Amino acid sequence: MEYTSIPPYFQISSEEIPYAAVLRVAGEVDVGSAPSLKERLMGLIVEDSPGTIVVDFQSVTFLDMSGVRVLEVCHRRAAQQGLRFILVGSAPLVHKILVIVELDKRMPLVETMGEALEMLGRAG
Amino acid sequence: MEYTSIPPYFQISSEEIPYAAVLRVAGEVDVGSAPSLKERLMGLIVEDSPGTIVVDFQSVTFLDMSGVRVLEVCHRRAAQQGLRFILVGSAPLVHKILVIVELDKRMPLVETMGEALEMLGRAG
Amino acid sequence: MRMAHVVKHHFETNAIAMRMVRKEAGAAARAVGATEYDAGRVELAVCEAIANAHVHAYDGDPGPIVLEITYEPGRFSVAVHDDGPRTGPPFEPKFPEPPDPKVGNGFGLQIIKRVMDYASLEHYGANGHGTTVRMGIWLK
Amino acid sequence: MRMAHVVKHHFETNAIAMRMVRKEAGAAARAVGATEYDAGRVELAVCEAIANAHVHAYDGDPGPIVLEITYEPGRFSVAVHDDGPRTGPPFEPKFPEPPDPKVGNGFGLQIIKRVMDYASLEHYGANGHGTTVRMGIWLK
Ligand SMILES: Nc1ncnc2c1ncn2[C@@H]1O[C@H](COP(=O)(O)OP(=O)(O)O)[C@@H](O)[C@H]1O
Ligand SMILES: Nc1ncnc2c1ncn2[C@@H]1O[C@H](COP(=O)(O)OP(=O)(O)O)[C@@H](O)[C@H]1O
Repeated sequence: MEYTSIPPYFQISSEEIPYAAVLRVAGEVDVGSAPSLKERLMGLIVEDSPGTIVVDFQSVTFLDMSGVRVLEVCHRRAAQQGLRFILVGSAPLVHKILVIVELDKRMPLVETMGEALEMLGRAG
Repeated sequence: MEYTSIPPYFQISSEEIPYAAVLRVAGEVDVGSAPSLKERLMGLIVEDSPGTIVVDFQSVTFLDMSGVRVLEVCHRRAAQQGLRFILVGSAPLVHKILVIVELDKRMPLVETMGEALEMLGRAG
Repeated sequence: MRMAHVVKHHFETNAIAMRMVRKEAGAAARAVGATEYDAGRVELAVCEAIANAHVHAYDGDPGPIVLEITYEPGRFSVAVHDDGPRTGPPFEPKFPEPPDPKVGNGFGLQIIKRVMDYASLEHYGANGHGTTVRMGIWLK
Repeated sequence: MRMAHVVKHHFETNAIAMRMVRKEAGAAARAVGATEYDAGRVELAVCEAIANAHVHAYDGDPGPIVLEITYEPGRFSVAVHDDGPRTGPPFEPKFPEPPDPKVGNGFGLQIIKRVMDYASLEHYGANGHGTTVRMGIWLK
């Protein structure tokens, strides 16, 4: 269920840094934009990926269950390939939904990119 | 038709400066808040008023016909008492409604307080 | 196929419902890509159309309104239906041109016409069939 | 007298109408004094309730929803009515507790329950009478 006809309310960009691929997400992750998030995330979970995928949610203003499901399925796929997931940021309500669905128990949730980089340092 | 039970979405404050009384208005002027605007404006149009009433609309985010009517009736009353009205500021859409109802032909509409003060200087 | 996406709002003309619906119309416009300024145009026109229904159709009392929002690719439109006037003479089903600044009549409709990209008015007489204002904006 | 101010929204479960209505619900909450965070709670809960209706009542197809917003002094409430499931077994009219992370079931309702100040569920069987989710927040 993608909205083909309305202007995008969701932006995504990626970058490689030492030991990690970073995916920066901004805007609203809902049933209309979750498929794009999934496509981009799955694109990073490939054979020659660096060891960690950092998903930067600091500029995400809305997240619903369809977005959560994308995180879950991509996290599972990443784990199968021996990749680690780190989720960064999240506004109060985005954080709340992550806690309700207990995603915080399944993947590291940190508040800043600084913390994420520190984790990479430790791992790398 | 005042909204007695919802939190205020409209702020108003007044100040006397040389030759003028300034009324600063912020927020939304609609059918629910127009009566307060009218009360405060009428309160300034009294015997011992300074010669000019400056209505600062720079922080008004919404104005409908009920607000326009308040400006009209207060402007008329002020004119009867020999007082001058200056309207300052106004966001693009607020400005648009003022032009549509031709209020701009009946009272000076300036963009900044600086311009209003300059007009006062010229008069005073 | 051009899909139309419709949300119909049923409410009574009381101050708080009118405020909620005006804000909802703006939010719906933003949700499908309207700029802040365009959403503001929608809010203002909706506000005036509902105010007219409240005052002219229902004499300032609460009365039923159906406000229909339609999104189609490239345009956002609103129809405001009321069920009045229950009393009073039928009025000319057109936008007063020019409005009459002396009696203060005609500015509500004039604002609707000038802030929206298109607007029209249908009136079905004084026998309770009511009035419909249709209006809309083009989305870039 | 405690006045209730009601806006009823009629729409079909398609992606764009669902997006518009979610945003409208947030805007209506803000219009009567909800904070940004509280309006966000309303948007999220409305989003999940409509998504449930879309998926469980209508199998992902378009189907009719009535979403009713009520403002009363101190509280903002929402009821989401659907008309399904047209097929399929009736479900327990309660919030799964705890949800089942293995099948992924029960998180939609769980979110509604946890982000809103109150929430309840009524289900009228599989014979087309539908489901109603009622929920709300307290306004300070
Ligand atoms: N919904 C309506 N029902 C009945 N009459 C209406 C309605 N809307 C507008 N009118 C008529 O059209 C006239 C012009 O309306 P408008 O431009 O809003 O100016 P105003 O409301 O100041 O009179 C009104 O005076 C009224 O007679
Ligand atoms: N509107 C509805 N119509 C029919 N069944 C529903 C509805 N909402 C929820 N349900 C039932 O309640 C269960 C739990 O819903 P929910 O908590 O949203 O989790 P999920 O949607 O992930 O299954 C669903 O699996 C479904 O059987």
